[in-house]
Amino acid sequence: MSWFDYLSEQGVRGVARHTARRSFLSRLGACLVGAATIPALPVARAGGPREPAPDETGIAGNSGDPQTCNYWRYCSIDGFLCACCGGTQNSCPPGTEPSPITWIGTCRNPADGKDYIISYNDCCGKSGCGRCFCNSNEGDSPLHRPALDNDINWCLGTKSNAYHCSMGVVIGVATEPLR
Amino acid sequence: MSWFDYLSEQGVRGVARHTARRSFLSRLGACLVGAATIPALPVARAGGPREPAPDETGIAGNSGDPQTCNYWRYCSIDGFLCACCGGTQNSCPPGTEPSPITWIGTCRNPADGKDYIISYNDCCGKSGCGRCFCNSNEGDSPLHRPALDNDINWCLGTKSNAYHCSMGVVIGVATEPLR
Amino acid sequence: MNNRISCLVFLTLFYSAVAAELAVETPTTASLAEASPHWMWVSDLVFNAAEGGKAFLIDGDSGQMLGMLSTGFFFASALHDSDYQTIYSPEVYLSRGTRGERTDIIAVYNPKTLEPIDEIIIPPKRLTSVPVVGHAAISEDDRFIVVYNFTPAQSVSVIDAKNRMFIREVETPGCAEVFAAGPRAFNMICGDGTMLTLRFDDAGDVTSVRSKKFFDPQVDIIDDKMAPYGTSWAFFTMSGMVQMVSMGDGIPVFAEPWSLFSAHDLAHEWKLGGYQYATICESTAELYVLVHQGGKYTHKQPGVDVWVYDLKTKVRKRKIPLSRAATSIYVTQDEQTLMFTADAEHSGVQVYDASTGKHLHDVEDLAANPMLFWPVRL
Amino acid sequence: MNNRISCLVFLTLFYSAVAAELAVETPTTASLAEASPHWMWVSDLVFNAAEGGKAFLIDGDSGQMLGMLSTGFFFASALHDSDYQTIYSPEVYLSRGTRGERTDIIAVYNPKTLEPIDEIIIPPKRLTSVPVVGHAAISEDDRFIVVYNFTPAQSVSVIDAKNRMFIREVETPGCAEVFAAGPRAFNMICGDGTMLTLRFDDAGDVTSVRSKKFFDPQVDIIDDKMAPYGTSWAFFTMSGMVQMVSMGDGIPVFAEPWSLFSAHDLAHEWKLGGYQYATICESTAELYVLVHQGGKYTHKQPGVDVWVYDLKTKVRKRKIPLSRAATSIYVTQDEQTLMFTADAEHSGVQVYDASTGKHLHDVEDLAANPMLFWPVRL
Repeated sequence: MSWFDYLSEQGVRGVARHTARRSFLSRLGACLVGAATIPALPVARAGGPREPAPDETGIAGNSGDPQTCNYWRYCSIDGFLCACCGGTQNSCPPGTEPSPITWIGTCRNPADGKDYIISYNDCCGKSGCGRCFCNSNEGDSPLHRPALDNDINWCLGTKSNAYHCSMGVVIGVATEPLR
Repeated sequence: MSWFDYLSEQGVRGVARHTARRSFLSRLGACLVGAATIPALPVARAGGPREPAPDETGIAGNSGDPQTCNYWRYCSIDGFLCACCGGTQNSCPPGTEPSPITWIGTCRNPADGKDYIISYNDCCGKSGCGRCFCNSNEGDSPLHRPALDNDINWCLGTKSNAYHCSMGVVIGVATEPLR
Repeated sequence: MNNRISCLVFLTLFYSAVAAELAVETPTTASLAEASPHWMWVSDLVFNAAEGGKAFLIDGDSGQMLGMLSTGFFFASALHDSDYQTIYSPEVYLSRGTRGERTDIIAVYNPKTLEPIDEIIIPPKRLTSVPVVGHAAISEDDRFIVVYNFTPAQSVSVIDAKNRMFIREVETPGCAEVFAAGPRAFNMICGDGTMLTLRFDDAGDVTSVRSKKFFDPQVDIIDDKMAPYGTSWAFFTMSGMVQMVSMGDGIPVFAEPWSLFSAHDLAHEWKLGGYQYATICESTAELYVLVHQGGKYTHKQPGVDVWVYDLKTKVRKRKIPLSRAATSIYVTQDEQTLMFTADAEHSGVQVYDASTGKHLHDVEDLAANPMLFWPVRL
Repeated sequence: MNNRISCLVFLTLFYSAVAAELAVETPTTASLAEASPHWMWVSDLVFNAAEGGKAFLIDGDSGQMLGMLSTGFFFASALHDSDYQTIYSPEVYLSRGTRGERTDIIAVYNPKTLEPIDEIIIPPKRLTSVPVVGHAAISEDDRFIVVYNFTPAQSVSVIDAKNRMFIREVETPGCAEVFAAGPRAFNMICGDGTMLTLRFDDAGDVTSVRSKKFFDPQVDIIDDKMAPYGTSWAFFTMSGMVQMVSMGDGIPVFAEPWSLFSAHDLAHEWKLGGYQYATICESTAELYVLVHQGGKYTHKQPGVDVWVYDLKTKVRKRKIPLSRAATSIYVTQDEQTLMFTADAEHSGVQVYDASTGKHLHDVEDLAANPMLFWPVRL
C-alpha cells in the first residue's frame, strides 16, 4: 500500500471531494515527486475553524516567540521545538531531515486573526533534542486517525527514523469548516 | 597484553611483593579460571587505612542501609546502587552480569570498626538503572592508575559492555598500610 | 591433590592473610522470587534519548524495583504468554543508534532471569509513537503475536510465537492497533468507525471481517486508550462514553455505550486525560479512570483524581485523590487490589491501596518518562 | 507546457483556494553560519541511558543551541582538524543497543552541515569511562588519530585520518590517555610517573620513548584533568600543583611545578574539583580553575568559584563567583574571552564574560549530563 492510498483513506477528504480523488492524488503525487519546493503532505484541513487554546490570550495580536510553547503555530504540536534546537519554526536543525509526511493542525495567527493549516513536520536523524518540550494537542486525534495524530513519530520516509524535534510549517489558510 | 600483565603493572603490588610475582599471578589466574566462586580481581589493597568520609558520623556503629549512599561499603563508589535496582550490595540485578574485574577501595565498617577491602564490581548488560546515584570517591585515582579509578566503566570481559549499576563486595580486611 | 583442592588451599592461604570478621563475598546475580500478582511492569520512553528505552519491574507490596529490561528505540510495552513463562518484546534498533540500518525484533526474555534468550526478526515497520497499548498483541492461545506497522502504510506483522518465526505481513488499510480476540483472532480499530477482525488458522493464514460502524469519527471518536477486562476491552470516546467490546468469541460484540460523566460533571469540565487513563480490576469489576478539569484538547493532561466505577451497575462508587497528578494508571487483578500511577513527564511511580485509596509507596527516580504499565498476568 | 510548469500551475490553482496572508512555507534544513571562535561544543553522557550520547553546539554570544550530534555509547568528545573542515568522533555502538555485537567507529562529520559523511571501523576496545580529555587525540598535522583503549589491557588504536583507515594497534602497558605532541607524536601518562612518547612516520610505523619520572604516584599523583595551552598542556596534581609540559617538539619538556594554592588557601581547604576543572585562554595567557572548599577525596565536587591565574607571573589575578556550581569549564581562545561552565548532574550551560565575570546566559535544558567542553578551534 502506498502512502497515497493512506492519504486517500485518512486525510485529504476536504480537498479531494472537490475533484476526482484518484486523479487529484495522482497529479499531486506526481508533482510532489517532481518538485521538492512545495509543502509537505498531508494537506488535509484539520477540522475547520479552531477553538482558542486556553493560554492564547496572552499572545493576542502578537505572533509570539517561536522558541516558546505558546507561539501561535504550535497549537497542536507534541515534541521538542526545533526553534530551540538549532532550527526555526519551519527549518530543521543542521544535519537533520524534515519528515516528508506529517500530522496537521489548524491554528489562529493572532497577528492577522486568520486560521492557518499547519503541518507539524518532525526533524529526523539524530537523538531527541531534549529542549522546549511542548504538547498542545488542539485537534489531536487517536492513532486510527493518523493524519491528525501528534503522538506518532513522523520520521517516516526519512533516511533515519530517529526523532529529533518538531516544527510548525504554514501550508495554507483554513477557509471553510471541514472535518 | 593480557590483563594479568595489567594487574602486575598496576594493581597487585601489595600482595605480589610477598611472593614471586609471575608465579603468584599465574597461580592465581589459573585458580580464578577454574573456580568461579572466589572474589573478583583485582585484589590489590586500596591505600592502607582510610580516612573517614565527611558524612560518616551519622552511621557510626551502624552498618547502614545498602540502598543509601552513606552505607559503609560505598566509600569509593561511583554509579547507580545495584541495591536500588533489583540487586543487593553484592549481587547484580536479575539479567545482569557482574564485571570480573573492577576497581577497589578501603572502607571502614562502623559495626566492627575494621577497614575492609571493597571490590566495586559493576553489573553489566542493560542500560543504566538510573536510581540511587552515588559518588563518594575515597581513594579514587586518575585513569593512569586504573585499579583505583571509579570513573572507568568496568563492564569489561562481560558479554556486554553496557553499564547498569555498581556494587560493593567485601573481599578482605585491610591489615596493613599499603599504597 | 587435584587442581580444585589445590586452588582452595592456595586461596585459603592467600586470604588467611586478610582473614576478616566479615566473610569474603562473591559477587553474584540476584534471582527473582516467585512472581506475584502485585508485580507490575512500567515502560520508560526516555524521550530525550528514545533509543535507550527500558522496562522496569516493581513490586507493589514492597515498593522496590526488582529488575529492568533494555528495550530499544521508542519502546511501547512487551507481551507475555498466559503462564508468564516467556516475555516477547517488540524492539527497534538502528545500527548506529540513531542512524544506519534499522532492525526490528521480537526480543524473547526469560521472565524468571530477565535474560534475553532469543530474538525474532520482523519487518522494520513497527509503529513508533508515544506508546499505546494496542501496538501489539498475543493471541489467547499464545500461538500468534501481531505487531501493528505504520510506515505510514498500515499493516500488521504476524509472528508464530511457538516456532519463533515471522510468518507474514497483512495489509490493513485504514485500520490501526491490535487487540487479542479469542484464541486465534485480533481486532483493529478503523478510522471509519468500524472494527476489523483478523482470524488465523494453524498455518497463520488469515481471513478478515469488517464490523458494523460502532462509532462516528466526526462526532465522538473512540480514543486509542483502552483497558482489558477479561476477554472484553473497554474503549472510551473523547467525550467520556464507555464502549465495552466483547472479543472472546473472535468477533467483536458491542455493548450499549454509557457515560462516565453526569451533566453536572460535564458542566464542570471533568475529562479523561493522560496516556493510559483507564484500568479495570477483573475480580472486583471496577473501572478506574484518571480525570481532571479542563477544556477541549486537554486529553493528555494528567489526572488529579481517580474515579472508580462499578462495571455491573455503571455507577461511580468512589473518588481517590492522587498524591501527585498522573498520566498512567493500572490496577492489579486480585481482590487486594493495588493501584499504580505515574506521570510521563516525571520520574517515579506511586502505589496505592485501590480499595481505600491510601498512598502506600513512592518508587522514586524510576524511569525518565514512565508511559505504560503492563501487568504480570498470573 | 513542460511538466515542471504544469505542476506549478496545478499547485498554484490548488493553493489559490487557500491563498493566505502568510505565504505557504516549505520545511527545510537550517545551515550553520560561519563558525565563530565563540562557538563551543559540550558532550552529554546521558548517564541513565549512556547508549544515547550526544554533543551539543552552542553559540556563546547568543546563548543559542546551534545543533547536535548523536554520538553513541559512553561518548567522551570529538576531535577536528586544524581548519575545522572535518569532525572525527570516536563512537561505540552495540547491535542491540545495550547488548549484541560491539562496533567502534570514528564517525566523520561535516562541521558545516553536522551530517555524518563517513565512518572508520576501529577495534572494539575504546575506553568507556566518565569522559576525559585524553581519550583520543589528533596529530597537529591532521594526519593521525590515536584512540586510547582499555580492555583492561592498555593500548592505542592508530587511525590514518587522511586515508580514513585504521592502521594498527600499539600496546602501551601501564600508560593511559593520549595528547598530541608536535606534528606526528603523542604523549601518554604512565602510572609509574613517566610519560610515554609515540612517534609516527609517514606509514604510521611507531617508535616509542619513555621520559624521566616527572611525578610520584605515591605522593602527589598527576590528575587526569588537564588543559591545552598552545603546544603545551597544563597538568595538575591532586594537591593543586601545576605541571606544564611542552610537547611542541614531540618530546615532552617538563617545566618547574608551581602551586595554585597558598598555605592560607590550603588551610581553608580550597581544592580543585570537577570533571574538567581547568582551562586556559591562549591569547591572554590566563588559567581558569574550578575551586571549592572540601576535604580529601572531594576532587569531583563542583566548583563554586573560578580562580584566574596569569600564566606568565603564576599569580592569581581574580576570582569569579559562579551563578551555579560547576564541574566543567572552558574558555574561548580570543581576547573577548567567554567562559562556559556546566554541572554534570544538571542540565544546562552557563556563559560568562571571562574578563569581567559577568553572567551572560543560561542555556537551559541542554544535555542530561554535560561533561566535557571541546572548542571550535579556528
